Amino acid sequence: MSWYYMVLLFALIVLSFSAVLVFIRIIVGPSLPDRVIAFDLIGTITIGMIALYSLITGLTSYLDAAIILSLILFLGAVAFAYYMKKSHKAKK
Amino acid sequence: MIELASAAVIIIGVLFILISAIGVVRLPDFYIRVSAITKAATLGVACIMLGVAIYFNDVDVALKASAIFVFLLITSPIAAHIIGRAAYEDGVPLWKKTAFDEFRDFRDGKIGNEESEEKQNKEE
Amino acid sequence: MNSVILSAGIRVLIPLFFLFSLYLLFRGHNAPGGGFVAGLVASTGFALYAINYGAERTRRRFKLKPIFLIALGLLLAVVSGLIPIIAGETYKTGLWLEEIEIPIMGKPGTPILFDIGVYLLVGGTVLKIIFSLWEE
Amino acid sequence: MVLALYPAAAFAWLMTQFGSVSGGEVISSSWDWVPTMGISLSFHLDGLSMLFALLITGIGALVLTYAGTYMKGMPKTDRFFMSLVLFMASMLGLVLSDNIISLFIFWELTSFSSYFLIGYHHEDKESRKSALEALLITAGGGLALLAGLILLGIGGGSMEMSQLVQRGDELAESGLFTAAMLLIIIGCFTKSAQFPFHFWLPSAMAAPTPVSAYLHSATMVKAGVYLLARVSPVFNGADGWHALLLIFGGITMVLGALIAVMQTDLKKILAYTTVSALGLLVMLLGIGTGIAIKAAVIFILAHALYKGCLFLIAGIVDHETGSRNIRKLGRLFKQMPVTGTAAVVACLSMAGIPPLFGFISKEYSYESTIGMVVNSPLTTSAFFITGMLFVAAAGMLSYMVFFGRRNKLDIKPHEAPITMLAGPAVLAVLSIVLGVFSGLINPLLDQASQVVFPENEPLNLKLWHGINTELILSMTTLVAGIAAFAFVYYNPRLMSMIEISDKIKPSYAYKQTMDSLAELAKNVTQRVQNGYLRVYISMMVGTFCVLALIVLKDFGIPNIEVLWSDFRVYDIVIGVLMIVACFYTVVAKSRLLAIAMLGVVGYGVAFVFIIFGAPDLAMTQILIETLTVVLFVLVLWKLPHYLIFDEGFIKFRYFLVSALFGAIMTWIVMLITSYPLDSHLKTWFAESSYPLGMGRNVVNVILVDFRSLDTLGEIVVLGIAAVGIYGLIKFTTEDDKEEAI
Amino acid sequence: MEDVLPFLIGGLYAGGVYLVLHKSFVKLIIGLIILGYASNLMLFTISRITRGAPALVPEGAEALVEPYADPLPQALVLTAIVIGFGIQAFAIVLIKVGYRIVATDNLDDLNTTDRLDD
Amino acid sequence: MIWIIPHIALAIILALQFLNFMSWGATAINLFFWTWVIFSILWPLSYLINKEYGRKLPRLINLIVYFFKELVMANIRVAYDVITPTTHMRPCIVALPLDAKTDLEITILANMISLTPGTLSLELSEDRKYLFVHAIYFKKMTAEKIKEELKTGFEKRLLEVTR
Amino acid sequence: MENELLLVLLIPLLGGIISLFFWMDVKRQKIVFLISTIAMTLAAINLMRSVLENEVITLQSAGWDAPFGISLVADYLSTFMVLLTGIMGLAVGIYSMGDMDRARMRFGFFPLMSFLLFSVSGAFLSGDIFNLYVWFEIMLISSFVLMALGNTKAQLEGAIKYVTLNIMASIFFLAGIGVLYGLTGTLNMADIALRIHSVPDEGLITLAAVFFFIAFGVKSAVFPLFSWLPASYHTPPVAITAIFAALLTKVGVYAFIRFFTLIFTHESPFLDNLLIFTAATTMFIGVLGAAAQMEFRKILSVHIISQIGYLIMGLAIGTKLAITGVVYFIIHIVFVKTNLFLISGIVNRLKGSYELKKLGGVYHTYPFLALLFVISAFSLAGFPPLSGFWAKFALVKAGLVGDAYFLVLVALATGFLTLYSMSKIWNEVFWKKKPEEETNLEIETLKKERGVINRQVLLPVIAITVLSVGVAIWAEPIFYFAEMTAEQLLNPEIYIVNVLGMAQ
Ligand code: NA
Ligand code: NA
Repeated sequence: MSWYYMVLLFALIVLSFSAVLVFIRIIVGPSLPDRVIAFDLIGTITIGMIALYSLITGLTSYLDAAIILSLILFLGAVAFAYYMKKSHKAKK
Repeated sequence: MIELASAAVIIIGVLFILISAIGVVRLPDFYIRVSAITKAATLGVACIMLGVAIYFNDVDVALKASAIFVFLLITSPIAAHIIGRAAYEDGVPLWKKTAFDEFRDFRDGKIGNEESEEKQNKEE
Repeated sequence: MNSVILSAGIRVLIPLFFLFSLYLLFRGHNAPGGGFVAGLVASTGFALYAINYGAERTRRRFKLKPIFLIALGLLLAVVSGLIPIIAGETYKTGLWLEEIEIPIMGKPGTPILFDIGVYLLVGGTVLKIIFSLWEE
Repeated sequence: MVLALYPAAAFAWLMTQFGSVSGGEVISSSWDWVPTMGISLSFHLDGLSMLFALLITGIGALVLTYAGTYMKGMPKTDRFFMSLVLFMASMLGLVLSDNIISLFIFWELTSFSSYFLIGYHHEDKESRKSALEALLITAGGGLALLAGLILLGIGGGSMEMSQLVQRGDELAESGLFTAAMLLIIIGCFTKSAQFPFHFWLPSAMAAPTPVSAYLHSATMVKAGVYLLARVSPVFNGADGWHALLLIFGGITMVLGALIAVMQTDLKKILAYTTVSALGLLVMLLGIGTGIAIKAAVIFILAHALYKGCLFLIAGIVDHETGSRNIRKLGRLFKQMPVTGTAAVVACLSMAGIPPLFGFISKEYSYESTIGMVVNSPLTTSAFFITGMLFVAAAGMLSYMVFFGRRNKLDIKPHEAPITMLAGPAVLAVLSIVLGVFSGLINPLLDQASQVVFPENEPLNLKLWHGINTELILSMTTLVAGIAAFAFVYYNPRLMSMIEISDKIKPSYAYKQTMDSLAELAKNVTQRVQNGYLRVYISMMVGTFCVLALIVLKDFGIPNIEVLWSDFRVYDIVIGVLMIVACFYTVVAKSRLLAIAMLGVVGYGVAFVFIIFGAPDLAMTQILIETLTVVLFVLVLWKLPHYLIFDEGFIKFRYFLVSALFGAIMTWIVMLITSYPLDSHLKTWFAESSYPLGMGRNVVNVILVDFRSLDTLGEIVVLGIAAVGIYGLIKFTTEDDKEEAI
Repeated sequence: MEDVLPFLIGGLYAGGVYLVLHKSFVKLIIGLIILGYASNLMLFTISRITRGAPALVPEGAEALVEPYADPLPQALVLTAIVIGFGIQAFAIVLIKVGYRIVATDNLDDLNTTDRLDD
Repeated sequence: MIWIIPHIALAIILALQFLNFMSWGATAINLFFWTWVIFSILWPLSYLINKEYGRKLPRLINLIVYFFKELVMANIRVAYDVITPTTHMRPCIVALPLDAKTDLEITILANMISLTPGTLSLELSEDRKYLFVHAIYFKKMTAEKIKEELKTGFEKRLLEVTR
Repeated sequence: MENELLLVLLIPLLGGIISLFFWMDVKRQKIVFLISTIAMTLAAINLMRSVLENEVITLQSAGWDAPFGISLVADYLSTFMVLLTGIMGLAVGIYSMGDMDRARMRFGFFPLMSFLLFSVSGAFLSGDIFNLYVWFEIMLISSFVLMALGNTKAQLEGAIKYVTLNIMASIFFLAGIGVLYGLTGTLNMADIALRIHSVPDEGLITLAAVFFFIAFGVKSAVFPLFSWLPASYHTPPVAITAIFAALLTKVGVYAFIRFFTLIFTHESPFLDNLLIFTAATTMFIGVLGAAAQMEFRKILSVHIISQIGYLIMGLAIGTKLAITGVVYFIIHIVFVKTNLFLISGIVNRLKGSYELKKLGGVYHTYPFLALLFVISAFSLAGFPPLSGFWAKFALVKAGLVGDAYFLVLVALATGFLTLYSMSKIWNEVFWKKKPEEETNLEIETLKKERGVINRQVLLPVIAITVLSVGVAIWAEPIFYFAEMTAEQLLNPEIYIVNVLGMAQ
């Protein structure tokens, strides 16, 4: 267990607690956009965690998953925006 | 040496993310959270990626890390914009301490007309 | 969605999605990736396009019919298995061009062809679903 | 009419064999049908078969001739005759079969074809009901019979009756003997309308008269008697055999006769006397002595002759006068002399008056009861009462219709055409001829009784036995019968006076049974299939939980050895996060929150895959997760908001089921992973992926090469899903809306 | 995580079933998806798991060296995920169209087809 | 500007491939150095084709540096505010009049504004004359000042590159 | 030899794919479907011929030896089921060409049918548990789509239940695969059969069996897992119901037979009792359901359940005779039940309803149709000498020989109630006078709207009737084959040796 490993582990733990914090926002809301943004942030944090994990294990192939996540996260936000727009119109 | 550099960058990145997570919980309204926070996480991830690239010291990894960075750089502001816009349209309220809202003014027809008048005046 | 910002972003992103999907497709045999993931990534790009511009315009822009992609993908997947039969092997036995080594992809062979079939089909499927749902 | 030639030809052929069979020969032929199941089409013509076969073809020819005229002008006669001929053939097959299963096949075919015959007037509700009643009862009995026959076959080690008869002892030792006997008796009782199954027969009078004449005089209903006689050698002497036949036969006999004299409808009188006659036959078989068997064989013939004749006459009367009510009919003899004569002859035979054949049978019956060791007074008096009532019924059928009071008919009756008269006339003449020249038929009846009772002494039929107990009893019966007739004749309201309460009638029981069956079906179905999806789901999950718990109770809960070196904070945090997210998908009041939570769970799963070395899975999971959320979002905005129900107890119950299910799954995972696993596939894939599969990503090599068939299937699923979604969204019945997608 | 996973799986199963037992269309489908996760994770876990060692043959090597994750369950789970996606996508749309046509938001109202009509 | 980004990207990729080919590690310094080398080889070549490049490169670098500086600074400001219990922020929405005209210009501008903590591009007016920006840290600043800062900071530098 | 096996799967798959290329082009799709299904049937006959010579034919997919790749195995049972699949696909396909509305055909009815046939055959031939799961899923998704295609209210209602409950079943299936792999470390059925003996505790095998019991129990609709069937089977167009009735539940039963004769062969009183209980309750509650219904097609659909009970009964008894009976029973119900559904469809074409109350007078007007119905209905009720009798006979005999008296009792009672349900249909639809309100005018309009009985509709019904009568009259060869099948199933060594290539 090198000090570097400990740092990474620590970083990973910090990230997972960050995820918990953001998670609280998803639960609390109050509005849908709040949740969407928080959700997006959780995705971003996951990217960071995957990167750290690939450092911990020394396996770079995990980064591919992170790439995909970074590409696709945004789709969720766009879809939610689409939803809000549609349901807003429908309400009118 | 490499490890030290990598660790430093990563710690910075992680802290950025932690701060944005705290911000997401603490900050008062949606717009502030979006404008202040989510980008911080992007920067945090960018730092972590830098740390990864430094540590592995490998072309493939550097490419991947920069790809993640570039993708986030392109997508996250768009996501923020698109959600913020939808939120505003949907009537998500602004914080009570918000100073002014020129968008609302614009919609009410106050701003756009003034400006165009001014411009017209100048041209004349 | 009628957003200039989103539209411009998408125009930049689509080639990225597409290139990245091809990368995933061809290196899938040697690293994480493969036809399925690649197909999803590619079609996600077009899904984005469809969200922004509506399915109608996307369909016009995107010349191939998704159902054709689906059928073609399936056909390719099946045919990749039939080629070995012509060569006197069992169905779907992998045939490889052993002497050739292509960067990223490695050796070309019928399993890669199969993966391309998967790629096409997945792309077609997601597009078909998205197009069907969008106009509602 | 032309159809009548078939049975006539068969009859003629049988007559050519008459001599040899009467001489004790057995003609048989066999054809393997389903040897794997031990079933052959084997036929066996012995005395008993010959007797029945002759009746079937002979009366069959007469009835077909008769029906040709009778049915003229009625609708769909082609279908009618088809059923009738089918019936005839199956009846013939039944009595000729040696293989018990082929016998059963013909047995069921008679039920089947008689269903269509009885239901001929199917647009009439009563007719449909009667046909159904007959079908359900005989086929229900058929089920019992099938089981009984198979048991018999298993016990005896053969499916051939001729073999089984010789293996009575072997059979008696097998444990299945009593069960087989009971089941066969039930089958025969239903077919031969024994109490308490007798009621279908009178209802079956809804059939056209030729059908009644044929089915209820000589054929269908006698099938049960035939089979009982056939198996008699096997069961004779067995516990319960005699008692059952005696008791049920006796009840049927007396009850049938009693009800018969209370009827006013010609066909109903005939039906109930038939029931009674069948009871008599069963009773005789139950007595089971040599003489009783002789009596039975004789009575079968006698009854067939006079009852067939009387049914046909009832048909003529109905056809010519438009009525079958004996209170309305009367003094028809003048207009219908031939019919009347035939009727009188048949009735005299029925009443057992010499020199008619019926007399001989009655003599033998009395002889057999007197010869009985046990219970003879009781049986004798039962015979006496029945005989008396038969005389009364005979009087009702002949005197009240053709003589007696003036009729109250609207039309003027006249004699029937010759084709219709031929049948009754021939049968009446036979009653006389066989009575007087009983020697003609003696050898056949002798053989028949030998079949049923192999040790039987030779039969010697004659009219005059001298003055003995039997004769005295016969005469007393006659006198008492005439008195009874007079009583009935002068008391028209007798029927309503002795009306049996509806509730104790077996037909009421039948109706109740069918009703309660329908009720049961409805209740059970409504309970099991109540339309609530969640009930179905909880049934499935509940079943699993119960079964799994039964199996799991033998295992302890495996120990969890927490290795602190393996303990990672972020693991726990992520696990807890996923559980909490899952919890929130459950409790969320907003569906979008639920979906966001679902996304969190999904990313969590992806991270688990990352941790445990499955980057491909993680990538796929992430992509799919996002796409699912997108799909949801695209679809959701049209969907309703969450329904929140407070259902207190139900909610709690469902919670319990879910929690139990989750706990069981946890248990199972822990249990199985606590054992070591040696997967030789794992090693093989690890070693072969690169050299053989040309790929370094083993998972991908498995997907596109080693197990590419799975992947092919997987993409087919996706393609179909796409087509299906397109169909769901875009489906339209309008042609011009075709879209080129 | 090795010790946490069974509980995680159990929790997901329980949550999924509880959701599926609700009357709401949306909860039904979310429940099915969660059950899908649960069974994928179960298949993955019960085939034994290895931490941090993907089944990727390193450059230059001919075969994997222990420890490495069993690639077979991974392939199976991948197939199951994809199939699950196809079927879930269909189910989601089915529920949407069903909601539109059946015009109820309460699953308990969907009881006309299999009840006895009297 | 759109013409320049591919060049830089190309330079990076070529540098990476080169490092890979030489089996040298892609450390940041290596990468930076070789990218610079390759870019300076590419540059004169492209200069022969398009003379604008020479004029625009410094401006681009100026933009990027400014952007990253803003990014970091703003991040620190926000971080401080988040961590400390008191908050100094007062948000507002300003209508930023645009000189940027093309889709690309507007998009890049809007994205840079969004990426900078403390500001968020909410909406573009339909006539594309205004970008409505949600901004925080409104102390003594007026709306005009914020607009001024955005216009001279991001927009001016951006337009210098693209035009 | 291997390619003979391959053809059976490849032909319907290619048929489906080509149909997809002709999307919305109904005419071509019809032709493609017809050609491919005929070819598939011929291929199945050819495969049968080959299997009769070689006992077991194994195709190691992609040329990887078992247990590393995926084995497709054609033994007597699976080949025979594939042959039935081809025949029924052809018959129902032709029927649907005359009956199905154009809209449904345009939205992919024929390719979906092809994929359904493909997946059903695949499920029969698969020799690998996970591969079987994949086939099940293809089958499910294509049946989901066929079930919902047309978007009527009832269809969607039914489909929602059908889809949900079947997805639940798949979840159990997948978990069960996990448990088996977790115990044996292999997926190939033959290999599992070998390795399952080294599982440390037989209770664990029983535990795995519970998962598969639920999974296959739902697919084959046994009590208390059948709820999806009465909820949905009567909602789509009748051709779809008919093909579902013919094939889908049989796949579940097939899987039951395969797993319980090959893999779960250990001594387990618990499993034995479970099967007996299931068989009895399924038979009886299924037929009660049929007796309670008042709609032509509902009676038939619900009645499927009770027949599944008979099949499970044979499996529960488990002797050679019983399995022989099961095999024969499968042929019988596939022919007869499908035919009854098709006839109900014709009646609906003629009268515009499935409700018993609204129907009547068919015997009067269409005696030939009535004859066809009578043959099938009484065969179903077990009347000799029709096929139902032989099926019942074999099972009852097996039960009596095997001392399963309780099951025999239930089976006979079920037979009685079957007769009751069938005669109810006969009475109400055929014998009863046509209802007053149905005037001649209405008949004329009906004829115009629906067309009368056309050739495509009648031909398959006649053909299946002839087949079902044929298997009754020439029962011997069928029983002979069924006995061979039973023998093969009860001696899995042949299967194992052939699949694992230990023959050499
Ligand atoms: Na009858
Ligand atoms: Na029967």
